[in-house]
Amino acid sequence: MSQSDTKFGEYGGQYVPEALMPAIEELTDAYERYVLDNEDGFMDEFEARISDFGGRPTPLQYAEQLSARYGVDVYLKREDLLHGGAHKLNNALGQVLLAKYMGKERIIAETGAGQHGTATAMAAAHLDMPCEIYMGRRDINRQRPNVFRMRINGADVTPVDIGRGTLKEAISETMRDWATTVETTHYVIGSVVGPAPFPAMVRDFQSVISEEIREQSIEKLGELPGAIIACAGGGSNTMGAFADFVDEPDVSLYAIEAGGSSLTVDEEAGVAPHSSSLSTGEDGVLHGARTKLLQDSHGQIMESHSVSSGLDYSGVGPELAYLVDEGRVTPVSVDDDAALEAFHRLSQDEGIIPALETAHAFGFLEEVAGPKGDDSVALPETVVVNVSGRGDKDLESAIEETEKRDLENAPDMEVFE
Amino acid sequence: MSQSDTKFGEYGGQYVPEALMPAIEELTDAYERYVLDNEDGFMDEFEARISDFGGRPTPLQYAEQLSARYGVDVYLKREDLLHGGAHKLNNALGQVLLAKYMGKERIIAETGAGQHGTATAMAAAHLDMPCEIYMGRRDINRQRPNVFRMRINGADVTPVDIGRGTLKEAISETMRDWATTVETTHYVIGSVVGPAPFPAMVRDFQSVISEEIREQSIEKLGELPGAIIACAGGGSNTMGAFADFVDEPDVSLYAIEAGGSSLTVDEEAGVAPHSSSLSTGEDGVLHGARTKLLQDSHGQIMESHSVSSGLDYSGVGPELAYLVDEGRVTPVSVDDDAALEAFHRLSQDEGIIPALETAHAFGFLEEVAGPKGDDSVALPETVVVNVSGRGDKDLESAIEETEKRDLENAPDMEVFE
Amino acid sequence: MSLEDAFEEPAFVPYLAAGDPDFDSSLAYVEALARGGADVIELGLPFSEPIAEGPTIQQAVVRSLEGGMTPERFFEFVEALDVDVPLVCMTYYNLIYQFGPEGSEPVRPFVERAAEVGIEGFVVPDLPAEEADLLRTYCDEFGLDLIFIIAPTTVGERLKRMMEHVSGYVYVQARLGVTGARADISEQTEETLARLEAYDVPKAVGFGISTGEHAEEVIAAGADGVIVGSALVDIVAKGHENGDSVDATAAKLQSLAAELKAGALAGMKRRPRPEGT
Amino acid sequence: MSLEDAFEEPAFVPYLAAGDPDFDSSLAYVEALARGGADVIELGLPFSEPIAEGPTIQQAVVRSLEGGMTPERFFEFVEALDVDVPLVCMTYYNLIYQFGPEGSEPVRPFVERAAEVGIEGFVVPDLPAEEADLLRTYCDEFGLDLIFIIAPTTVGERLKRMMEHVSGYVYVQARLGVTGARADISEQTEETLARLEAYDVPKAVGFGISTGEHAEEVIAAGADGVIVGSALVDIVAKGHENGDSVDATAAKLQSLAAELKAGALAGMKRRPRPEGT
Ligand SMILES: Cc1ncc(COP(=O)(O)O)c(C=O)c1O
Ligand SMILES: Cc1ncc(COP(=O)(O)O)c(C=O)c1O
Repeated sequence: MSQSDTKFGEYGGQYVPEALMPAIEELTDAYERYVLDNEDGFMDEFEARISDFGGRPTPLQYAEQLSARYGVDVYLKREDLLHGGAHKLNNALGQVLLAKYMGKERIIAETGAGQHGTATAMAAAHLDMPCEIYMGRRDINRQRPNVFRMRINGADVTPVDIGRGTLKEAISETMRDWATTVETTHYVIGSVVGPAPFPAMVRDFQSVISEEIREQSIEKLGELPGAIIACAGGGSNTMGAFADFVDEPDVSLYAIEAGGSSLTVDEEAGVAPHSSSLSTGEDGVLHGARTKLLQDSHGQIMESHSVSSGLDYSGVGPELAYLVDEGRVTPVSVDDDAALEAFHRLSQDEGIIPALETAHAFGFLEEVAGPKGDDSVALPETVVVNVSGRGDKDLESAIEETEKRDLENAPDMEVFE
Repeated sequence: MSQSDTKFGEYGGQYVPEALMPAIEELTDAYERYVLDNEDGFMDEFEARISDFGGRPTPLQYAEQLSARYGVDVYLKREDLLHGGAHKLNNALGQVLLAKYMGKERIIAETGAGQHGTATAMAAAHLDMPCEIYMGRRDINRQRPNVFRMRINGADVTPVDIGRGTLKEAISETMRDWATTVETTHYVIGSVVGPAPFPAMVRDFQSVISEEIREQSIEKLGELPGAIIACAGGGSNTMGAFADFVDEPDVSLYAIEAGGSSLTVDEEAGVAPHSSSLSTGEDGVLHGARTKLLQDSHGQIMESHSVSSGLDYSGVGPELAYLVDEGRVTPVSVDDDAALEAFHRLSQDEGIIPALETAHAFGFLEEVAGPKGDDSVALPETVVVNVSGRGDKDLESAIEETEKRDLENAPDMEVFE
Repeated sequence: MSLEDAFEEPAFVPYLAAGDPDFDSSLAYVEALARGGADVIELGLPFSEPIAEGPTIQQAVVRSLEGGMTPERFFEFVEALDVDVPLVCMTYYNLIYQFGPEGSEPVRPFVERAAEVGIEGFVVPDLPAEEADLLRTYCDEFGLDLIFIIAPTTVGERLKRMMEHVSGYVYVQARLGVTGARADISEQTEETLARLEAYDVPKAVGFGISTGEHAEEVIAAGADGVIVGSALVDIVAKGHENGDSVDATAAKLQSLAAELKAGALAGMKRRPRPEGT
Repeated sequence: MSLEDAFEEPAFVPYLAAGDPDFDSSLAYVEALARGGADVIELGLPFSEPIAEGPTIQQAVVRSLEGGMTPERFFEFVEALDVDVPLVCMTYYNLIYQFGPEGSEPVRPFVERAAEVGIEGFVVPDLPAEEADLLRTYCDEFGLDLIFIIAPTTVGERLKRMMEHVSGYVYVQARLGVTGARADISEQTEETLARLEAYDVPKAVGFGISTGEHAEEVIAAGADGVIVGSALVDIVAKGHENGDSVDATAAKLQSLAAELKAGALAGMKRRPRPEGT
């Protein structure tokens, strides 16, 4: 991989400690040989495992009630049905398998909401690799079920007590572990972020989503869909759903970010009450890559916020930042309230409880095409929404957040005594 | 359906209040027309929906670590990947769709652990039908996540305060609702139990499992597997996994029941500390069918027990009772300890956290072929275990039950402060 | 006296769960009903899964079972009863099916023992005509009646088929649903009675009747008898909860029984006289 | 004095986070290090995501940021410092990248301002040679050194390529991992020094050195200097926690500095004398 291959326009690169550079070169080499060139049949094995263990292909389902509501044909790409409950396994399984091909003996990963951590723990158990997951103390205490899952899958979960104890700190801490153990250990990063080759590699493992969407659309519709809509935290389900369509100018691509409670920033407190780095962030360097970031005027990284912990990140994948600058991808912010409302709508109208992350993508539909929609965007006749994950992990927090609000479609929970 | 069609040998039948009989005749007629004869393309629509909405086909996965451990090829039928997390949706979606074809306006169902209730709530939301789920008060309080899921999917959840407040009471109460509302309402029963035509109809909706196993085995192995292993509560995943092989004498069929804490019964207290109705139960009539039951010497139904609430039922499907009497199905009891141990093994070795119900089926493998196995059963070269559901619903209780015991492979949870 | 004979004048058919809340009190309560004017008594043998009962009778079942009721105790109860009205045993099929020594053929021992203690018939809510062959065979052998429930949903061919097998009386279910006292009389009752008009067998209406007024209306509408359960069980339950004396509760039962019987008789008077008499 | 000149005799290179725990105390601490014998001082400009630091320096970063440290305050800090040793700024790339008025080209304003206040070089832990072109351009323009870290994993071709671009000194990372005081000296240090022997540039070893004895050994093994961070930051942290006076903490820093410098000098004496002298 030549130097220029590490970049997407000006974004990307490899801003990491020197100690990691040899590992990153080794990884780049492995990525090129195994993933890009299918050496030793790596990709064949990956595809077999992600089918049999992961449950691919996932369906492309026609959503009857939403289609009626929005007056366009809405299709759902059902990544929520993947083993573990989210698209995360595509990447985790790919990387753990790659680590095995590279002769690594140990897996580490960071996790925020715990989805990437559980996917990595599952993949590591499946492939018989020891695994350690770093997770902020706060996240551990608010994401109990996922911590249980990781431990039950045999992974070590190491609390990160530094800072606010959330995803940002967990990533930093995992990088520190990697800097110590790099010779034997592979760091399975959880989204299309970090130093090259991670953003491209994670995208490639996730791009099975868009390859399937293409095939299934042609089979079901006889043509490509008019738009793909996906929520964006780091952006891995987004890039996975977009990858195969980036060069299809007639397919609109919408990346839906967390608007949190507001887009107004409290610079004094170092906190952005949202996670809209594509729409509002500025060019900077974080966790190994140049990208769009939430930062204060001095360049310190700001804490982000979202009702969905999986979107609660101050950065975003460099390729997405690039595609937004190029005008190829349209970023849209959807706030906490709209996401919760969409969470309940999909659950009640389609019988699918989405992850709160995913709910943002549906919030976008309601905002532009719902009965009170602002019509700012004219939707094409057919749209595909990527259902990046299921909401089982979010039940308690969705209820709690719903109770704080006055949502029209909130169910009540009076059955408990 | 002639009278004799309602029976499996001497088991089965229609022991229900007269008020329900016309509805049962109507249902029988609908079952024959739509399900058996595919009238109006019912089965085509069912198959399309269970694929797109449900995520069929589910994979048949080779289990590397278990195969190595047991010295036979172990394949996993991944019903845990079905939407909702268990095989239950096959039946729930089929019945809700049938209710729609029958012109019913409302769905009711009972639930114990909440798996059938959530599957029914999802199917009803998907098909835009109002839905009410009866659930014992005790079960409501110990299965919070599933109650959340049902409510979030828009179903009403009605607590049953009578008796011990578990599944048995919930079924009785749902039958009472049905007796009142039978003209407009369909009762979606959750397993291969109840009056005819339910046991046959539920089996038929579930038999997609065995049809897929057959196809996938031939594709992967070039032949049928030597044995199918499935856990049995009411027996719907069991019958679903067996159906297509009942007439294949070379395929052994194992129904694994909950052995609970012991097979010794406290008749005085009316409690069986297990749920092994196939192995230990006696012929009787419960919830509309003649079958094998846990009952005292007077014929009063005994409370059952299992660490897995989905197996915690005093009866069992009449067809299974019949096949056991015929010698076609071998029933085996696996106790709570062995199930928990198997739960952890599958999680750690294969990266799949099974439902506690499902774990019983794996406990059987360990008991006959594990390092300390008793060798009582000689396993054939290839076995398929039906992974009837995922364990997300069981995390808290699995941890709690694990902590009470001294299991070799128990993970500890010291990460929480 | 046969069951049919009990319906010569409008009959009052009370139900109580035997042994609710205990053996001896329950004997006193059943006898109070007889004194109050019962023409037939339906005695419940409690089953742990009473799927056709509403909350009132479910609780009675729980009390009776906790009081130690078993099928054999039930027969002893019947033997100990000092009443001069025909008795019908109301129970669920599994208890009938299980009764008898290990290895005996099912059902027959129960019917035999019932006949022995003087039971005249059975009502088995979870045994529709389709599954009743075995029980009917033994009822015939021992000369007992098998009473079927006719629901509001029992119509057309099905109704015809069932009426061919009826003996004793038919239990006309007043409305869809489960047992339980209600404040009104259902339209469904009249429709069902109309459907049954042509059949020459006593029709006793149950499900929801609780007062003399109800009873009067039902009989006026053409029924030959009223079956009353939950309203009576309610009195037992309240007496038990309040710690009232057995005599006090028995007196209340007798008084409601008398009211219901009087209502039934009054209903007869309101019937349009058959033409030509 | 240029950075290279500072290594004529075995050099002691301390690190502190500027502004830890507050502006004025931190000035006193840095000056104490100079009095203790520092030959070069690495001054940390804290970044919110210090991915190369262990817990000790992470906490220093938090204290400094909470004390109001910003890049501009950092430059004021350097201006306010009264020391006579070369200063190196150690920070993360995003702060360098963001500095300057809205719309200005990135990186140049930071380097310009650093040069203005007298900074002589940079260590940027998250900027490997591959990404350093821009920063190097401006360093060249303003005459600053860009110091690279050589890790135990930096070998072969990669090492050669990097050494072509080195200026000032090389920061030899003693072991894999992050910063933090440790009780032993790593074998990896000797191996790395051996690999670097052929290159004629001062080699300063850091990561884990905490005592005069360590310093002595490292220099004896062939290093030209020792870099010490966490052991010093520890003193600041403890003083802060215990509420010690600034003078007391400064005295401790000066004393550890003197010990480390003495150790470095002692290490020189243990070196095998070059043959033929
Ligand atoms: C279900 C789901 N969707 C989306 C995301 C956001 O990640 P990404 O933007 O990388 O897809 C997460 C992260 O945890 C997730 O769990
Ligand atoms: C995952 C799972 N497996 C098995 C069962 C037992 O039901 P059945 O025997 O009908 O398959 C249940 C019931 O809730 C279940 O949830």
